[in-house]
Amino acid sequence: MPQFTDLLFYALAGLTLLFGFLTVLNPLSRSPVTSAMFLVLTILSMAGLFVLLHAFFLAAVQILVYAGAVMVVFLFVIMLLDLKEDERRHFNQVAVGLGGLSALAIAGTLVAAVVKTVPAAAPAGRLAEGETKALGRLLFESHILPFEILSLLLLVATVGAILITKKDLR
Amino acid sequence: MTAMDSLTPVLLTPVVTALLLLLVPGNLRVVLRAVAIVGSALTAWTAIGLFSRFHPGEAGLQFESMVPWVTVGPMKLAYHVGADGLNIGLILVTGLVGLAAVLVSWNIERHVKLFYVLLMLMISGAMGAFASLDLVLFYFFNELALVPTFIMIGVWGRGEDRNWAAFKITLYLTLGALTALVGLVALYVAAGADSLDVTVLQRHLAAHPLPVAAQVWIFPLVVFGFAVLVGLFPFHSWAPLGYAAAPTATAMMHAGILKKAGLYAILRVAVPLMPEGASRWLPLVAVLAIGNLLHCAWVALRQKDMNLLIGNSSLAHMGFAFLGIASLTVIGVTGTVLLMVAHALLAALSFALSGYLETQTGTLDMTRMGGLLRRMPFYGTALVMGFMAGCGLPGFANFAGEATILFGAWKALPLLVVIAAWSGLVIGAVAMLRALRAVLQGPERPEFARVADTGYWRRLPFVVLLAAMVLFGVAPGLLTTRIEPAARVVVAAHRASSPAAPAGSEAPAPAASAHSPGTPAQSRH
Amino acid sequence: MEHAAAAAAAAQHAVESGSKVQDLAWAILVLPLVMAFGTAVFTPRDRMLSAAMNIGGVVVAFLLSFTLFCVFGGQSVDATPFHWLPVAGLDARIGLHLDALSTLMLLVVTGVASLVMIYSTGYMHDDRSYSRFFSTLSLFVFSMLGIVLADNLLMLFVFWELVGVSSYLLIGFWYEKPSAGDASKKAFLTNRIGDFGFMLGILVVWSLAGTLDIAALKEKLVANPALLGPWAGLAGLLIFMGAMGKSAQFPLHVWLPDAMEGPTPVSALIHAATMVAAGVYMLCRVFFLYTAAPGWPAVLGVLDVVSAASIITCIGGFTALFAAVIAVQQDDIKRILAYSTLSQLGLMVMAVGLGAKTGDASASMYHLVTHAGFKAMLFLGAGSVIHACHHEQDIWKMGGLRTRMPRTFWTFLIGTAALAGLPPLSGFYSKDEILAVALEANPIFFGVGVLVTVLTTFYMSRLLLVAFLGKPRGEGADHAHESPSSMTVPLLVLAIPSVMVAWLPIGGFLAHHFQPGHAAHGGDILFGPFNHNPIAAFFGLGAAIFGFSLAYSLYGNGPAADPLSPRLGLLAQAMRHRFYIDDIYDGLVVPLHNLLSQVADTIDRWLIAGLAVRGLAGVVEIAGRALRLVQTGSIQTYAFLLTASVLLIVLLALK
Amino acid sequence: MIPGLHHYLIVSALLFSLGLLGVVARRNLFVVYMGLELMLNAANLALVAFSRFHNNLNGQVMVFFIITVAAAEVAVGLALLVALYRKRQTADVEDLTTLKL
Repeated sequence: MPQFTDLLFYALAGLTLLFGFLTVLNPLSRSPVTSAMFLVLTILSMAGLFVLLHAFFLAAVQILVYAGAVMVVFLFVIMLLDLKEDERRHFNQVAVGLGGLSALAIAGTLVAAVVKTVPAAAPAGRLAEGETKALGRLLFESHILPFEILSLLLLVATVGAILITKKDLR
Repeated sequence: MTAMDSLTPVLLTPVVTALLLLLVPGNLRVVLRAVAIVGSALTAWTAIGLFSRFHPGEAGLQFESMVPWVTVGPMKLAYHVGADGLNIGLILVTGLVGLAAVLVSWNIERHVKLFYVLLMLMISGAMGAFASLDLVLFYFFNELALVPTFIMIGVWGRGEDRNWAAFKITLYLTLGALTALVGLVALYVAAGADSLDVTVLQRHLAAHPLPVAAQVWIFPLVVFGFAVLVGLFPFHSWAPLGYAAAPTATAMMHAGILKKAGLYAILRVAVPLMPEGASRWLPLVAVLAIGNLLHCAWVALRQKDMNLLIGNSSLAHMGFAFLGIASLTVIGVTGTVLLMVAHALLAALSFALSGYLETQTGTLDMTRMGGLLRRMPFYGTALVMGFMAGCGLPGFANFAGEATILFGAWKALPLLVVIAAWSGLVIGAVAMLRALRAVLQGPERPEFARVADTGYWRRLPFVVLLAAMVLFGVAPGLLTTRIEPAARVVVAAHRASSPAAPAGSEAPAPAASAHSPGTPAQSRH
Repeated sequence: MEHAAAAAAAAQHAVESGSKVQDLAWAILVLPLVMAFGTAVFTPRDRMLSAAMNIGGVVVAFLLSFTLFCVFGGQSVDATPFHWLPVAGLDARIGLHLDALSTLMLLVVTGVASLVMIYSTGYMHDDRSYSRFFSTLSLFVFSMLGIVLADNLLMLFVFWELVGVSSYLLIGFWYEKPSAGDASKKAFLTNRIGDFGFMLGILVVWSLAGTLDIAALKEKLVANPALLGPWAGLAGLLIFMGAMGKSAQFPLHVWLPDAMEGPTPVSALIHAATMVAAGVYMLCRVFFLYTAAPGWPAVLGVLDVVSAASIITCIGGFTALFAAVIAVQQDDIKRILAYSTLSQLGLMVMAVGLGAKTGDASASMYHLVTHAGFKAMLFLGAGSVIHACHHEQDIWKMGGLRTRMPRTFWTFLIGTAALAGLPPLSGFYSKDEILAVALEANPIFFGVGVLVTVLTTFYMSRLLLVAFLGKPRGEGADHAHESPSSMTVPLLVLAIPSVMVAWLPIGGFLAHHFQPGHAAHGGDILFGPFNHNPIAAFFGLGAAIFGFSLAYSLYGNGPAADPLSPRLGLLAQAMRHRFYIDDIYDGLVVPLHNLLSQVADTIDRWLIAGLAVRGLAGVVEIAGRALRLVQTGSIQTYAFLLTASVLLIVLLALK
Repeated sequence: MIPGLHHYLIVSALLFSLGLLGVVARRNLFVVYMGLELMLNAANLALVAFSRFHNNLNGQVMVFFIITVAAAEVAVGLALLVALYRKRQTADVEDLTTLKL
């Protein structure tokens, strides 16, 4: 008798894929804003999946950082550049066709590979200590160096962004 | 033989001269010329000394000296030089032509120092190529001689398309040399001997010869690789253009000496070490030689430019050389080596003559010349002698070479000999005499009124080359007695491997040739 | 240094084998060469010295050959050879062979050469390159002596070509004249075609008989007549091709009339007496080839019915007739003599061909010797006429020279009579021997011989009557005066052998050489022919008289122009243009060669240089251009390519 | 059917190919960019799935880092887009094919 969580998985997976598809090829409107909104929804449904996979901290991070911060910047920039609704240009058949073809090919290959592999061991139960604490300890004990470097990366990224968008650069 | 008595001095002198030239400041032209002349004269003198001290009639190597150079894993490379019948004549001729080339380049005005250094490199490269018995060393010296050719044609060349000619000549020769290198490496690997020294390879292969299958694909690589250097028929189109664009000295050295390195390598490496390969592939080479003999001779007929005429007719002579090799008889091979020596002198002399003519008349277009004999008697006589030697007049070394080849190759390839005789005697003569008629005879042209004959100093190169040609024409025995033992070694491998060949080139087996299929040769004895 | 060593070796070689008398032959051979080399290098400026040196050289050679002739006479002897090209199996050497044939020929060559040289001191007196003339003449004498003394085929070939070169240099002596330049080129190239055949003949004989030495070859052929097997005929013909080139027989005769461009002494020495005779001499030398068993290779089966000798006879006969006919309508004095030489040579070759049947070619050698004498005299006579008439060569501008140049006239008369074959003179006896051999071997060629005699007498008397008798037609001839003694003395000296040679038993001496057993018909030489073969003698004499009377009837009264040409009309036109053979050659052979070379050149330029080389470069370029298209600049393409390649790699990895 | 590792991986694969489709097919740079984000998230999903089914948290640490990097990347990317837009007034791929601004 299917568990509730199993149903939930299928629902969330379906939603993620649907929203993913709409982000990319939205039959109704071609404006990037709609794509952005659908991307946000995809991220949220992904967060749901994370919860199913007992990655609670990541789900939170996903929502907060990704959906919250990143997509906001995205929308901000889209709005800033007040893109004209890209008028109905000739629909580049070749590119879409080829793109579709290659996407399908990649999907087919990966799925075939996945299906052929031997399934992993059954998932263990909940961690005694709780996933987030374990993640935190792991993060600050064995992965401290990458963590610090990451902070530096973020600094560089921000400075870079500012410099690139300065008006009188050249 | 005393230790001093080795080939190294003859190799070293040009290199030392090149170094000395580097020390002399660039603007002292006279000093540069003097050093170069003294250097090349010394080389020539040592070469003559070596030639005369060479004991004729003895097989095996003389003036041998061996210095182990580097050992790369199993392979031992050594500076191994020695002289035998094949290369002693060529070493002598390199010395003479080197001297003549230096003497002839009095009209070089730009970068005189660089020119002479490059010329000295060419001479030492050629000398090294002929003297060395280690294939790697041979290859190194051969390339050392080719590089200056490219630079000289590019910088001091003639005509507006000289860059194109320089590129063409270099690309052709490098491709040829590379193919040959592949062949040599394949030979080394297949033979499994532990060094690339020809003598070691010879002993090794004599003991256990290469499997026929291997020979059949290695031999063409080596032969056709080196054949490109010599200008065998399909690969010949670089030669005339290259020489027409090259300055006189380069044309002399390249047409005269470097072309022979290819033939020498074929005789030294390809034919003796791979007899089976030889007997299979040489008939094809012989057929291609027909191309040289007829095609290049006819093309020579068409030429208006004297250098193109000489370039093409020297290719026709190469046809003879290949015929001699393809005959695989002692007489044929001796004839080829004799022709190599003779042709070196002839090609050098012809290009020296055309070079001098160009300095006087400013053009090489024979149709615009005429009646020069009156103003330039000495030059005219030298030209007549040179061109007569070109069409195989007895009294010059070329006739001795060509006659020996005709006699040697008659039994093996009679049809080819007929073609060679026709090309050498008739077409060659027509081309050369048309040139003489156009340039020397006929009424005098006003525009060439102030043409000057050669002064004493400018006469020397012609005299040196002509004297050598006449000497070896009157007494070719000087050369043949030295060449024959080595030629016997080259052919011995072939005769041993195919007893079916006629008992020996000496025994007068009748010409069981192609064009008497029906008649049973009754008088076989 | 090298050169001296080689010469010393040769000399030392001669000494250590005991300087036999016949080693004088080396002196005879080398003397003219040394003189030629000496004049060319050391005394080109000094005219007198160079002339003296060269003449001295040849005269000493003449004296030495005379001594050799007396000492050895008919015996055959060999001087010590010099091993020229010692290669395994091919022992090419310079060996000198003395026998009846060569000693006699030595006398003829050196004799005529010295007289011509003395003559040319006068003729070439005001020429600019005086000493060059003499040194080239000596070079020619050296090469001619080489042919005469050669004892093996390769040496014969070597000196064959050297003679070719010296004739090239002498014909093209006045190189400013374009016609002289062309004539010398034509002569050398036609000879070269003959030499091509000669070389192939030598190769065939060498490969079959294994030796180049003529004496050894003769023994082998005598021992085994079928030695050459099916190749005998071809070898004979190929070697004859060499003679055809040199003795200007029919297909290769075109160069001789043009060779008259050279100075007259050259024509006298080379194109009358010696060089052209070399072909006939060589045929006599290798005569045994033609008497051996004939045979043809299967592929030439059709020739089985006829032997090489008969082909030679036909060619000789045809050349004789053909040249005589042309000579009738020539106007240039030297051209007439040139065609007459051509025709006499044809007779000699015919005699050799016919002699192959009877085994005795002495008739042709005898005629060669006498012909050398009087033809050289005729040419020198013509030279003195030209010299006197200020280089006028057209006989229709001469006339009445009999009174103005008596000595030249009388020697010219004797020469013409000898050529025509009137009894007391040498021409009669040698021509009679040829007619006798022809009668005995093949009557058709006897008819040819008689017809040729008629024509010869006709055109020679035409020349005599027009040039020497009647009134002077041109002002040059009007105030012509006798040539200086340096020119007329050699004429007189040459007149002696034309008359006196008949009384020397030369015929018998030569017959002894070809058939040692044959008894030389001794007794009175003077009337010998009449009682040995009266028919030949009378026919010969009759033909001469008939020819003269015909000429006298036409030209006796000193006509202004040639009365014969309107009568003959078109034929005369053809005769003047040498039956258009030269034009055919120019129209056919030369363009063929040009066409071939044009084809070769285009192939070379387009096919090899173009297609092969540029083709390769072209392929590389096209490949480059194709790859350039991929860089479109649009991100989509790159992304797609990226995906495609990732996909490919994954697939490969997974497979 | 209990959702095992396979299911998650299949979902991630499909998501990845959707992202790829976006990158290759769409001509607006922003959407291409979003496609890129999608591909990144697909990878995250796979990582988390693996860490869940292989019972160690390394996968999750990786995802954490990826998210940070993605954030940095978006910042810079968008800055580039802004600069590009200011220069060429377009964000359409077709106009930017001259390999030189």
